Amino acid sequence: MTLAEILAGLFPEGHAVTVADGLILGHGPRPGGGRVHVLGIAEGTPLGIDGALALAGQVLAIVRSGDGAPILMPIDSASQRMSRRDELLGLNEYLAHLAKALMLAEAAGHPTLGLLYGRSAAGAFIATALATARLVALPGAHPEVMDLPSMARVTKLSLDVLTDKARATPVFAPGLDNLVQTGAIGAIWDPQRPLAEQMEASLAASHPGGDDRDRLGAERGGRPRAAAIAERVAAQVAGRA
Amino acid sequence: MERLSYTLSAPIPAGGTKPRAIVGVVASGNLEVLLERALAPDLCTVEIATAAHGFAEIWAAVVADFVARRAAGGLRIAINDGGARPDTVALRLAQGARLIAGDAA
Amino acid sequence: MTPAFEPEALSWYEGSARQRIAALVDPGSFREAVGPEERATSPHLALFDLPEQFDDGMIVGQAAFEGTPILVAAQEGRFMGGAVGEVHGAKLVGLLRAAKSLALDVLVLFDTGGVRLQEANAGETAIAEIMRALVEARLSGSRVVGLIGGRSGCYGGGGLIAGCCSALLVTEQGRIGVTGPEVIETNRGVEEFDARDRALVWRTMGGKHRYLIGGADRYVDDGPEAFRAAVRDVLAAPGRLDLATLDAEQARLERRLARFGAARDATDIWSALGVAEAQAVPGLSTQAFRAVALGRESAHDAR
Amino acid sequence: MRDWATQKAARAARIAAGASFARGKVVQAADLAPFLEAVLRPGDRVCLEGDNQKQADLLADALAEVDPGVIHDLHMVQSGIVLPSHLDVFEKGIARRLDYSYSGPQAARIARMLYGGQIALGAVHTYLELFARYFIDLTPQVALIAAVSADRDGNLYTGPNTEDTPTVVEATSFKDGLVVAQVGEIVDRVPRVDIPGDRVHFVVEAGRPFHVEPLFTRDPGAITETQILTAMLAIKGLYAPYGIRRLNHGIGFNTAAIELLLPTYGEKLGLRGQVCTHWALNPHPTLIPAIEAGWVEQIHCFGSEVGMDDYIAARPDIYFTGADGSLRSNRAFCQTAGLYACDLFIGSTLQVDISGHSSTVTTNRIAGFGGAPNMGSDPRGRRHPSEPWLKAGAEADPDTPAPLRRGRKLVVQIGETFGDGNVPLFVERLDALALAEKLDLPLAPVMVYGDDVTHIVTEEGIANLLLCRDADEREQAIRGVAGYTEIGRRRDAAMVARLRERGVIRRPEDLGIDPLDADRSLLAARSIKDLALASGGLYRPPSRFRNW
Repeated sequence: MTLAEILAGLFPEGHAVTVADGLILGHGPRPGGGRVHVLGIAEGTPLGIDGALALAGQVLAIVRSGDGAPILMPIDSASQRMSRRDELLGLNEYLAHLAKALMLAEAAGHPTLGLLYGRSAAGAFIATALATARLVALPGAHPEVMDLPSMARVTKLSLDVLTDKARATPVFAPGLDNLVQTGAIGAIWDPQRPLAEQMEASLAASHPGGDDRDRLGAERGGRPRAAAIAERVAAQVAGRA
Repeated sequence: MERLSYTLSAPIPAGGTKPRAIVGVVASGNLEVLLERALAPDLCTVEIATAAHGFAEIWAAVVADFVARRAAGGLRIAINDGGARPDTVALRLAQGARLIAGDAA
Repeated sequence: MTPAFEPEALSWYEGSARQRIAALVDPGSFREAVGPEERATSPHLALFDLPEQFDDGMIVGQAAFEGTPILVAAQEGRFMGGAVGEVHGAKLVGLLRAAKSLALDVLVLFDTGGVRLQEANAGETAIAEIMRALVEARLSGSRVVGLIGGRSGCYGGGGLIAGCCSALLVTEQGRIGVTGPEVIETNRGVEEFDARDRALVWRTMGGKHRYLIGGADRYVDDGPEAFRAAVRDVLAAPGRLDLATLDAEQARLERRLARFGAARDATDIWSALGVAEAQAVPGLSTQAFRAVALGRESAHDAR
Repeated sequence: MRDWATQKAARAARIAAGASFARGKVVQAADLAPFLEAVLRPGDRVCLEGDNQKQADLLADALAEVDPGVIHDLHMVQSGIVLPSHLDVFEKGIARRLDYSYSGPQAARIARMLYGGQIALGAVHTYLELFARYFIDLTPQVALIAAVSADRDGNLYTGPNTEDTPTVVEATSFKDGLVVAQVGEIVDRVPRVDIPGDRVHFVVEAGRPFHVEPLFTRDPGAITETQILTAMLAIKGLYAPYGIRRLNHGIGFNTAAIELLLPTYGEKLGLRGQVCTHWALNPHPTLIPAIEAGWVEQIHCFGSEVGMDDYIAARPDIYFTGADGSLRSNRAFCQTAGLYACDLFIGSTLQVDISGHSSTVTTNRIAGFGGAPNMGSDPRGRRHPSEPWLKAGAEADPDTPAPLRRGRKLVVQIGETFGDGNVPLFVERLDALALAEKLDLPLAPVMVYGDDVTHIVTEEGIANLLLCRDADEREQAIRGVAGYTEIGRRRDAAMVARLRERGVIRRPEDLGIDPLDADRSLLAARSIKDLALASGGLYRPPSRFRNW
């Protein structure tokens, strides 16, 4: 689905969302009244210091406004911008700042919902979609840490061997299903059903135990050990405290 | 991974009372050695998982010398190896025996 | 004859994760959680015929720092470059969740190249979980201090986690970044970044530069005593995380972009910060560097 | 009537041919290839200056550009085959025959080209041996050399990297050969005259410094615990008992470890002033802490080392320096010093066989030897006594009356029993022998002959071959320190035990050394940065060695 189609589906009555320099900014109405802030990345744009700072500024302005409205974050990005300038100026701080702003917004009563509708990778993915409290995706979305040919170079394994291994486990190969299995992506929306309804349902989904991605990863088989290890560490530390 | 396992009678029991000790890091040309006080004081077992295949004969010799010369009785030893040379293996084993005996941190 | 310099017995850069912890916290106080005897190894490395490590390159537990209980995590930068995999990441997630429930401060000894490719999806998800758990611990009042001075630096997702910490302590050898030099060179060409030019790598991503632009809060010598002193220092300061903190960070990062956004090289930035001989900065001893760094961009308790 | 000055006439003809490309002595860099075509003749013996350190790189590139139809079948007589262009000239047919010493970075390619018949090999020499032949039967007709700067009369300033230049020029110019120098810049007055202008016929301005390889820079960060153990063994088991004051070190990490242990471990043993005071050695950055701690009295150098120039200039009591204040190195003199005036050579190798022969040549790599075979040999012409030399001589030959007994130079091979990739140091048969068979060479490229080696040091201990009385004992002494290699595992345990009782083999514990004490915290510097700090900021390491 294109961004325009998605926005039309989310906001059948119209919206005030625009795209400039690859960044999505604006808002749309909720069916029951109120609004949804829309912030995100479009057109497969890499996320650099400038974009991250602009998005974080918007998030902080929303928190300051105190309107309690949710933040929807549609993402179709490349990875973080790989450049000497970005690293020179401290890209890690800019990306972390954006992630912290999103988590602060959630804590301040603005439910955050990531919507992966295209590509995303690495630092850009972590600082945006993965920093929202709920992450959903549309079919056709393609998250990746590193593409298989690059991975083949780094691991010194042939592409054939890697492709074979990718069939055996969801743990390393790019692709939407694999990220669903690790628990990173909570649900995949059905493009045949009204998107507005699905957004409301996703926003309503509660998180009783906080971050449940490792539990989902265990249930879905993509991360067999993470949840148990995290629990065991916490229990051992608490038991001795 | 090649997996090797040795059970040897150990003339010198491990000193100290620490239940376990660990030395080294799994990296290229390096290894980690986990020592646990878990056996009769005249016995030592060594289990090895190594990335370098075909060195069983050398491992057997290094392990035998270690158990004969150092205080290894009562220890169950587990090794993860990143292709370390025999001198490094012997050194880590000796460091492990010293650590579990409590002579040094 | 007096030597020109007297390094600490343990070099942080050279030390193992276990040696660093042992030398950093009160002697003998560290108690490890899910230690190597549990053999909680990566379930994925066997697929690639790669050796496992009993602690998966992440050591977590509790200790005392100057008598006060504290939680500690350390990455082993020599095992798979300190890369974050499923188990490695989950141990830190568990520790940070415990920090929140126990209201304890946390020391994170970074040493990582980022996500472990052989378990990339698990590692990337773990990094997102770590950041969430870290921020939640901070929101509930815990301070999370990052210590950076290992061989593998603090790259990729590690750089993002570091950016979420309350305070960062860095040595000269410590590097903080997202995209490593080799990856930039591979993707953008040697004209963009010559990864073999190590002086360039360090003046772009190294400890001195990060300290000068406010990317780190304390600049320390390469040893546990220096880190101890700096930890003591930052734990005495407030480490809150709220809207005011992030507003201040927004202002700080905006100012950095406005002041230095057009700089081509770190030395341009250092000159703009009032360092008289920018070229000489990498060669300066700690004492001399601190003297020229007085005009640095401070972190202003905004992290 | 015989013409007794044909060579002078030939050189005059070359100068005349070259003059059309020159203004005075100065040739433009852009004209180099046609210039070389004008002054060279097919079949010339050519010395293209380049050793393991400095390189006449501009001239090397230009020589590879000449038309092989005009210039061909050259006989290259040069110290180092180091740059790709050094082999390009053979690939293109410009050169045919080769006599050389060292080929480190080109070791694999030179092996392929030798097997492929593109190079007719004379011999792999030691430096001093090749220099000697420059004056007897390999005198160059043309020398292409490198210097830092020149004036318009051709006076050359070589700077700290003088190295081979005086030797090459002496042999060429005084036997009516032609000398062409590349220089970084042409100046009105050179800082010091290293080569007088009347020996130099043409000068070309490169506009940049000649290439220098930082070959003698060893990062202390890469030194392993096992290397530290071997260094402790060498200091306590050899330097101390023999009282080694005059010595040369190879470039390996084991010897770098020795240098870094002097101010710590050596100090603890009370050896300062007793050992390691006089050196034939390049300016090793790893020796800085020992120099600063007052261990070293003086050092003569083969060449310089990248980044060390300011440090050297600030320590003229230690180094040989010129009127301009900078280092004066000289490879021929320093090799002579290493041969005759040092009591110990210690270095590493890639293979040692059961007779003690060693070589860095393996089947696919012919790295050459540089100076090791020279310094790693016992000089039969030596006549001055010294304590270590007499003691070693007595150990080797206890029965001859002292006044008629030759002393022995200590020639020590040091290394770990296994090298990179778990490749054993000890072998039944050197790869060099297989190579000699394959190339039909009358001599196998052996670096140090077994009968010159006096000691072998590994982490297993020290084998003193001087004390061995027959080939059998020698073999078992070597097997006794060969550890877990196949050579080591096949030792005769009973005989090795007897050799140990006699002190032929000395284990770490026999010397009171606990292998567990071999810790990196013993190193006086653990990183390149430490070295820079120890030098008071005078040592400026090249970028590739930095992590700051």
